[in-house]
Amino acid sequence: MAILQYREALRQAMTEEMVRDDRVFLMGEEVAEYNGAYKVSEGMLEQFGSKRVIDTPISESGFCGLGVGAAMNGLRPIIEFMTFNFSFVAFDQLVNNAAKIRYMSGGQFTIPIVFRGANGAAGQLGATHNTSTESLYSTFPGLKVISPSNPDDAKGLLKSAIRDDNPVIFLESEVMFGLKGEVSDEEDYLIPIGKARIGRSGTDVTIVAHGKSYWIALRVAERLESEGYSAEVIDPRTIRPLDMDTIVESIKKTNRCVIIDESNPFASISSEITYRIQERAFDYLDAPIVRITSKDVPAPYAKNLIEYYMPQEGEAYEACKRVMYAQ
Amino acid sequence: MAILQYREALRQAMTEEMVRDDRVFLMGEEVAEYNGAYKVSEGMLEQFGSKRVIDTPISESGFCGLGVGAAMNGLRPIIEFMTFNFSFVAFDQLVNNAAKIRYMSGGQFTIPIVFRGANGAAGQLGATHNTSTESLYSTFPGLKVISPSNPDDAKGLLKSAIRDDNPVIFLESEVMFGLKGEVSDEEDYLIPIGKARIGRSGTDVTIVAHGKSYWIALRVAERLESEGYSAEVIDPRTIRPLDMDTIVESIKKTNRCVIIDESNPFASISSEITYRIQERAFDYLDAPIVRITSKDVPAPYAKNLIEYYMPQEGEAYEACKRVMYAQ
Amino acid sequence: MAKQTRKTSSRKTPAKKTTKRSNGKASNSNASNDVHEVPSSLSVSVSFDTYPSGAYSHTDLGLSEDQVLAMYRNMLLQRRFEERAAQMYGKQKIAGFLHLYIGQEAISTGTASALEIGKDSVITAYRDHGHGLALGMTAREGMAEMFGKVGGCSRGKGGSMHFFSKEKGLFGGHGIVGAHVPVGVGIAFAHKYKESGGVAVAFYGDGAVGQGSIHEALNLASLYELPVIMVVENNQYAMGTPIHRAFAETEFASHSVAYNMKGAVVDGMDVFSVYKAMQDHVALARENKPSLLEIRTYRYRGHSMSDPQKYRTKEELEAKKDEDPLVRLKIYILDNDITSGEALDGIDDDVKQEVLAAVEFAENSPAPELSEIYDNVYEETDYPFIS
Amino acid sequence: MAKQTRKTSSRKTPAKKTTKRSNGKASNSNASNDVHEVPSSLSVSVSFDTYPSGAYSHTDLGLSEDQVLAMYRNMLLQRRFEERAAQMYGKQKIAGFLHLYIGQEAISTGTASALEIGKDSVITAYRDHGHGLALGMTAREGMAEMFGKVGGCSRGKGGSMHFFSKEKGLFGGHGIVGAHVPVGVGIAFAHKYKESGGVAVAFYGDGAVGQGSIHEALNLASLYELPVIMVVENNQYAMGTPIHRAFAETEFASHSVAYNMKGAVVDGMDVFSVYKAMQDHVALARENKPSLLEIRTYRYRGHSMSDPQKYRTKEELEAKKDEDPLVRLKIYILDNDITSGEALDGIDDDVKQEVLAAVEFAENSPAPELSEIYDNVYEETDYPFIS
Ligand SMILES: Cc1ncc(C[n+]2csc(CCOP(=O)(O)OP(=O)(O)O)c2C)c(N)n1
Ligand SMILES: Cc1ncc(C[n+]2csc(CCOP(=O)(O)OP(=O)(O)O)c2C)c(N)n1
Ligand SMILES: [Mg+2]
Ligand SMILES: [Mg+2]
Repeated sequence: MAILQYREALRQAMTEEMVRDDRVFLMGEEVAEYNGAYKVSEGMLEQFGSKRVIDTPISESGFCGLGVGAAMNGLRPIIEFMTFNFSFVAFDQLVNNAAKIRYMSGGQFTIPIVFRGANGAAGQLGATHNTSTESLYSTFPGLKVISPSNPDDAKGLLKSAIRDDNPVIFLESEVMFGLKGEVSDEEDYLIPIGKARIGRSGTDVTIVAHGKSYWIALRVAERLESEGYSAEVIDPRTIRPLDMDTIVESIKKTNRCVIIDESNPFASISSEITYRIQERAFDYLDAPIVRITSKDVPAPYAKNLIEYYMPQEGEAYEACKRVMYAQ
Repeated sequence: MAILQYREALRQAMTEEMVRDDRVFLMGEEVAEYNGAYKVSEGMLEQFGSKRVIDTPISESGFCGLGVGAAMNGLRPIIEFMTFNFSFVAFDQLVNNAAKIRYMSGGQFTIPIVFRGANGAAGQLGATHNTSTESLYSTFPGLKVISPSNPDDAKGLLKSAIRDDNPVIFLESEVMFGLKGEVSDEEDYLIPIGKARIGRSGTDVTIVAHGKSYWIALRVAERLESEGYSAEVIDPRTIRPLDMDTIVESIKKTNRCVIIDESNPFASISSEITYRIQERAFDYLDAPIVRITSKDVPAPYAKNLIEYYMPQEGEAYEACKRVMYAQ
Repeated sequence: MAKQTRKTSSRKTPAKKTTKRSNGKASNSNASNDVHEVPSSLSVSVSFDTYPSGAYSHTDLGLSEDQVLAMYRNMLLQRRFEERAAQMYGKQKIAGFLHLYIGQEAISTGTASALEIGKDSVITAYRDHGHGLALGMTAREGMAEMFGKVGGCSRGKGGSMHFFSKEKGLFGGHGIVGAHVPVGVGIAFAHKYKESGGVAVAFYGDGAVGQGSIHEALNLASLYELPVIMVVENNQYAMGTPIHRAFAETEFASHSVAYNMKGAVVDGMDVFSVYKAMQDHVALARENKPSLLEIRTYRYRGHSMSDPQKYRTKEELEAKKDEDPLVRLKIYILDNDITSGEALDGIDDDVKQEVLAAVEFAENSPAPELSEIYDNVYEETDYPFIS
Repeated sequence: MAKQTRKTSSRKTPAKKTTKRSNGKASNSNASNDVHEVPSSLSVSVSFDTYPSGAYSHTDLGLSEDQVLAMYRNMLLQRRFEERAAQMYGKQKIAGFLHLYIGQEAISTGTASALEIGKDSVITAYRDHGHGLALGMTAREGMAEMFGKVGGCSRGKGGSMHFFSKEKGLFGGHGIVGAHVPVGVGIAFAHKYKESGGVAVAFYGDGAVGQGSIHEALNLASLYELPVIMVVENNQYAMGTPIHRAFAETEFASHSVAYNMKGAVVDGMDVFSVYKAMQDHVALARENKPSLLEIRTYRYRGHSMSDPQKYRTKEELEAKKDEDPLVRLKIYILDNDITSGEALDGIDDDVKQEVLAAVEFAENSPAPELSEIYDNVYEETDYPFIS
């Protein structure tokens, strides 16, 4: 097992897939000569040349559409958003063109494309640079949505995403790019899309959390353990499709659930998971499902406010205690 | 009470508000000389002149941004989307500029703007022309989202939306524009934003449905009545903010809930309502909440497929029976 | 009615662009250095190729008589196909939006004639029947698609606005105005990347020029030197909006200045002018020189089936009908003794039969199974849909 | 270093655009009729006004010595304010993104000097400190904003990228590249609608030219004849991308051709050139004649605080520092005996004190109460947030 940064794991995944298949190319703002705004693609221009690692103008709608067309015509583009905040100027390209053309064409055209980049909040960046987009994109059938919480998943899932014949929204995180972790050095490491990972087994409460919220969940579980409670932590990893089997099985054991999701709450991942748990495990639930999300406001700049804005470990801890009626 | 078409009610609302306040203007594709693609604005150019009823090029991002700027600088724009399917090319303008500028400016700038037009499915129009956008826009704090199901609500809520000092997403429906109904002829008819309407009282099951799904709910309630079951039908009318008090009160009485929502299911209104019901009325629920939505696929063209795609009255009826354990 | 005469093409001079800066610096505006310094005077002069109607004979263009007749037949097929589709819409066999291409057929046919079908690619908006039929999609597949049947070119999933044919290189009809244009640029990108030798033609309407995606696409096409021809089918209206009410600059070819790209203006009522323009610009595209063509045309029918058409006068419409590309070609054929009137009538009969057979095929083709609603969303068949 | 000499402005001829169509039709491209016919030849010639550096003296421009000194002080305030901000960023008093305007100050100051503050409006991107200070926002409010304090110009909710001042007509710094430009056009729309007499200036970077929203905004501004000046602050880089790697046509003023709009090129290192250009185009805007200005400038610092700046050489940077707009103005002031070196040093001290006082103010200003997180989302205070 090598210890890699999250960004290195992503780079390995892209590099391996580009070596393996010359239809794969990387395109986006500053990905080539600048080596990536967050250095994810560092060295890739040198390795693959300017035919396959391509800088773009600031034209998200243009180059996302370009990616869709290239995918329809036999290539396998990886399109980097500097961050997913900027995907909104290309929203239509993702949710109408990438997501629906296969269907509208009766299956004639395949669109193997990955849109990737940082998603979610990243500190004192103000309201337009802190958006969680997973619930928005997951709404659209035709897309797959992935949100890895650690370097190992980042590598294995990105490789799978690049090989997938469907459009994939691959959500990374500015604040996790430097996160280090063990990464499998299996020859061709693929993690299947649509399988949750049980980060920690437990019996008293299930905590579901993806992306960087997963780390909050782990800390809460540790704190609970020190008090004698056993929390199971599930990282869905893939948001669409969502591995409900794993979640439901856990609920059947723990009978309680807390969801941590840094999205704004309305119609978010936490809402969806709740619907689907009560649909399949109604009789097993001993307490209402509680979600801990970002506050229901745009992201503020001030340090104290943005910290308060984010899902709090303390809130999640309290929520677990509450659903266990252990307060 | 006058009997008006839904489109006429909208037109009355706009006309009254434009007479009342000359800062209000209407802008969009074909709203002026063509009299509106769906004739909502018929005659308004003649009445108000080309300064206040303004045709645009096909530049949604441009004219939505223009509207935001005009609102910041003292006007009260009504921006018509020919349909909300086309709002996706302007998504960023709505969710970043309209929704967040007030916040980012510390409250200095007010953005009294209404984005209105047809939303949701409208038959054999294919995958890109049948999108329900309510869950997407409701995710964003800073926006209000309204979806009236009948001419009376359309009038009273649109007038309130135009007078509201916040950006409002006002969702109409192509297939309801011709719908006739009684409309209050109160002098200055305003319906408060954020208050659900109980369309029919009942005791055995609560059906929550907005927009045109409301009419399915009513038909299901009638059918159930003929079998001796009493369904309460709630039309939230406003999606954000959502009048949970009314819904929760109903659930406390009926102990069961079916939600009809023509959105695609993932992270939709039905997901959100479910979370919030179980949060507040967990102990009152005698059965899992069941949602009836559009199928989890892009909208197909073929007649039989698109009919099957939509939430079915039969499915909703069965769901009610199921939650009442009356099958 | 303009009589087409045999005129030798007044040889086009290639579009020239001169940028003058009085401080005598190099005029290559792409050089990175010295762009900074502000000159004491600056001006730009650009000339555009034009392809007026009546400027080309078939012999000028090296077209055989059979090819001319094939063009005629193809244009006629589009016309009759759509007339029948309109009728079927009236009978509610077809639903949703139906946008007819009638009047614009010289563009699709002239273009397809200049392409290598199977190798080259076309993408367009929702007014797409003509492009499909010109590329060789059968009337049967087209009609069945609009009937929502599995025999349709998109298995009934797309409808009138979403004709697709991978085999013929039709990358779709698309419904969001302007949004398919970057996709067209991406198709060209793949041609270049794969060194396939193919080119892409991206068609869009005059109304679409208002969309930002067009600006982005044009810049990308030129910046990356892609094998693409960007074509504004200027039928002068976007629904009810005439171009001069939507654009500050309606000379669309001149927009190419902002992209350092060749621009040209073409008369779209003369299939020979279109063919010639496409030949020239396809040749450029094969050398990775993208270009912007404005093709001027006119749609004789309403925007869609529900358009009261109050935005134009009967007189205007009648006057434009004098330029009908089908009538023009018919007269040309007769004037030049390419074939006889009876033979043309024979073609007409033949086309009618083909369209009637298409209707019959569409009627008899089965509707999709309800379970097919879940097909083609994803590549895999075991995707766990939400139920 | 270019020595500024007193030269009478070589009187600009207004930008001229000629469209030639050989069939002799009227050249007004907005006339609806006859646009259709394709001419046998077509060309466009446009000349642009240019405002080179060193072309204007303060007396040419009718500026008093006090006004010149006020400009100097204002530019210096921006410079010192940002130098201090960079230091505070190092001390982690400021977080998030911090984009410095250093090198571009002649643009903000030249513009503000040509506007009627309180009546006119400005909108810009995230590199917004200069615009705020030029319009008269205090250094205190600016610094406190970046410290995330309630004394900030946006109550600590916006940060460096989102300076707002309703009072001074600053409609914000904005973070999504290009997206604020249509907003700027809307501000101008409201000025015209209300007949306020005000104009709007919409600033954006060279990188933003790649966004479709710019295309839409330019067309709308020209089509509706709005009182707006669209300004590309061309500092030659978008992060690490030099303009020639992002645009097929880097002569940005020439993009105005596609919008039938006046275009001009301005040297942004000379505050007098900017002032003159703005005066001229503000005057046009007051007559509802929009225009597109490309102002050429250079940013001396990295894109943001984390930029290793490998995309340019030290030599390039040093060479550009010879054009420093502050140094240029200082030399001009001394050469023309507007004031003494000591007096300028006095201004420098004074500015330093102001900035230090701003830092102190920012330190002492309280952080927002946590409950304030819910303020300013909606107009009403009783909005039922999800808890
Ligand atoms: C983004 C978007 N906005 C609006 C529409 C509605 N709409 C459909 S066609 C059309 C007019 C397009 O005109 P043009 O591009 O000239 O094409 P034509 O119909 O003349 O072929 C409009 C406004 C749409 N489909 N997409
Ligand atoms: C839509 C969008 N895409 C990407 C970014 C990331 N980004 C921030 S600034 C910038 C460069 C902009 O360059 P330019 O417009 O020239 O302005 P300058 O920084 O030179 O002032 C980029 C790519 C963004 N903020 N918004
Ligand atoms: Mg048109
Ligand atoms: Mg720049």
